Amino acid sequence: MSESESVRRTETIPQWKQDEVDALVDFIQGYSSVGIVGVAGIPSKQLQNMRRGLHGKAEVRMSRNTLVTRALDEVDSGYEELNEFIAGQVALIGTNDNPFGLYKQLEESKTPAPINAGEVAPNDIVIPEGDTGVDPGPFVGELQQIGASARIMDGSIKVTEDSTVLSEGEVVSEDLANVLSELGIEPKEVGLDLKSVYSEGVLFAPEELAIDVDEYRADIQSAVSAATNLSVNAVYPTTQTAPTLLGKAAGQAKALGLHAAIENEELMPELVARADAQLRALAAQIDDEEALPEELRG
Amino acid sequence: MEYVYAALILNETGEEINEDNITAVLDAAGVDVEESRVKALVAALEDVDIEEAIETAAAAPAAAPAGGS
Amino acid sequence: MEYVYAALILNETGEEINEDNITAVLDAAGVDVEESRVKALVAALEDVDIEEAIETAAAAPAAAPAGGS
Amino acid sequence: MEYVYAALILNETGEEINEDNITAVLDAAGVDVEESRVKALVAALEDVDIEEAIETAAAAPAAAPAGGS
Amino acid sequence: MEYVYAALILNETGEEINEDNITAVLDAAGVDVEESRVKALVAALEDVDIEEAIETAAAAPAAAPAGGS
Amino acid sequence: MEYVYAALILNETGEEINEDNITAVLDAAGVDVEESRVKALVAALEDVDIEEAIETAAAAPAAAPAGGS
Amino acid sequence: MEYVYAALILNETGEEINEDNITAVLDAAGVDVEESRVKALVAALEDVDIEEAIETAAAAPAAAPAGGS
Repeated sequence: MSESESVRRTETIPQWKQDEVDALVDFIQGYSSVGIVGVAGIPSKQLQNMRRGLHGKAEVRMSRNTLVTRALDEVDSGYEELNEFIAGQVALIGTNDNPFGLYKQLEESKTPAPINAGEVAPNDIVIPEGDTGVDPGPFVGELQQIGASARIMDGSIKVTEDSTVLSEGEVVSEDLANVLSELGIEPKEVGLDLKSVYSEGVLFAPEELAIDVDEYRADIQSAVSAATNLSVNAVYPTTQTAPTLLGKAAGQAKALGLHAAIENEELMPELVARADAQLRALAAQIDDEEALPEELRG
Repeated sequence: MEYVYAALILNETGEEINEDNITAVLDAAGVDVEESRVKALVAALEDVDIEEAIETAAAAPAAAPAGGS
Repeated sequence: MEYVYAALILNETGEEINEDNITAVLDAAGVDVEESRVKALVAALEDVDIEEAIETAAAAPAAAPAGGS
Repeated sequence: MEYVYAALILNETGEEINEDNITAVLDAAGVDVEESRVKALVAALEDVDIEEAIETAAAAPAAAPAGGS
Repeated sequence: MEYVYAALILNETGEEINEDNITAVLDAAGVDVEESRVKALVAALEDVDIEEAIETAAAAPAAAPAGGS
Repeated sequence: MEYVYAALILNETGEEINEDNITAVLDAAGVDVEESRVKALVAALEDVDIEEAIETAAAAPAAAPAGGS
Repeated sequence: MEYVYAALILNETGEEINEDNITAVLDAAGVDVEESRVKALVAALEDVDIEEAIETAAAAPAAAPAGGS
């Protein structure tokens, strides 16, 4: 019976399923970028808010995974590559926005959430140094039990240093979940979790979509420095570099004037000052005070 | 670095820094444009205050350009 | 500065820095290209080792005060 | 740099920094003057406060010149 | 400073820094040239390595802030 | 620099800083005195308050980098 | 101070820094020369590298004037 069902599935499927697949195909073809997002663990109200927040920029489409797979296969032309990311609670997301921009937006929309016993830590869980605000009691022991350095000080329980109580990838114990809950620590980030995006012929992994804005800022600065240096060194004046070139030329003239002791009004005060400085520098090398006038004696 | 230079040209001329414009500039320079790099640049620059970055750089040209790729 | 950036793009891509190429890049960026500025740029860069010029910090007196404060 | 020096001479004498005057100064020095570079310089200097640019520079190098004779 | 700039132009073009040449440059710039100042300039520059002197200027701005604590 | 030193000696002794006196000092030191440089020196010092120049210099280089923002 | 300046002039001109020469320079400047000071100066300078001492002043005028009281 299961065999006949699977045969039937590949050949003919109920009309409502075919309609849903057609709708999904329309959805996939309606956007320049289509991705798979994980929606596991997102309370439905939060999910609704997120969908609303994306309105006008991206659309989330939930369906049965089997139908999504079928739709992706039907569209073909590369989209079927997304199939390998379809597992568990996932949804399609479509946008005409830049996929990098989509990733950024989804990351920003993530919110912290408590972690439950039995879940895997998505990152190192740290209990920060400080006053817990909890009155002295058995909680000190609970903290110490899970590996935090804690003691009673000034009438309340304090964590004496940042304590990593669980490493990324480890499973959260009942005790730890309780302590975190007591402290109000929410180590998870909940939100639409972008697993992959297919955009105009290219499949992107999330790590490819995570852009380091600081790096780009630094690149801009390097580019500006390069252009400034080239403009000045090649003496191609631009509005931005003309003052530097003028300053450089004036500095050269001054350096030459001082070096050659050219007697003119502009340089004279500095030449006089230089002569004075040289005099003092020489005087400083003279040990015999008899050889020096009073004002130069050390 | 050519992608960043292209963005800076557009910034100077007041043209929008979008995918089409950057691609056009790079095309004209004979660059074999990678669409994904253009997209990443455009998305990244959305969060960069370009004028500020330029001014910071201009104020300290003594700092030689970092090893740009 | 857009003219300089255009030259830098060409330098990165290995294309010749000549009037046609610079004009093409600037055109693509929507610049109202001034022929004389293009000519001047090409002339200024003629005998310049661009890589070296890029890396040599411009003696920028404007920068000095910034550093000293 | 000769083009910039020429502009600075005109600035000192109070003559207008225009193409004709810069060309005249450079001509007199035996420079094979390139019109485009003159134009580019004049254009770049249009909105620049020359006195200020010089003073900023003057403030800095005052300390440096080594090896005076 | 116009006399010094005139000398710098001649230095760049490779022309001899003599009274005639300096006078010609300054004349072209509309300067009311004082012969004795020209003479003094030429004399002052006689044994000077101009390139070397100029380089001390380039080194300057970097040094200045360090000194000014 | 010997011309400047000569002027400063006269300044110290309270003698007038004129062409004759400077020439006399330099002559005594075996300098092949150039009249034009002496003239230029005297002219240049005319409006300079030597004491002030020395004192300003003492104060200035420290202040300069900070001031020129 | 004038004694030391006299030594600096002789140093520049390449003349020997001896009692006769210093006395001659100072005489010419109208100084009422004290023989013992001249002797002391000449003796003291015997072991000093004048060029080096002068260069330290040129390299760091910021520091030098500040120190000199």
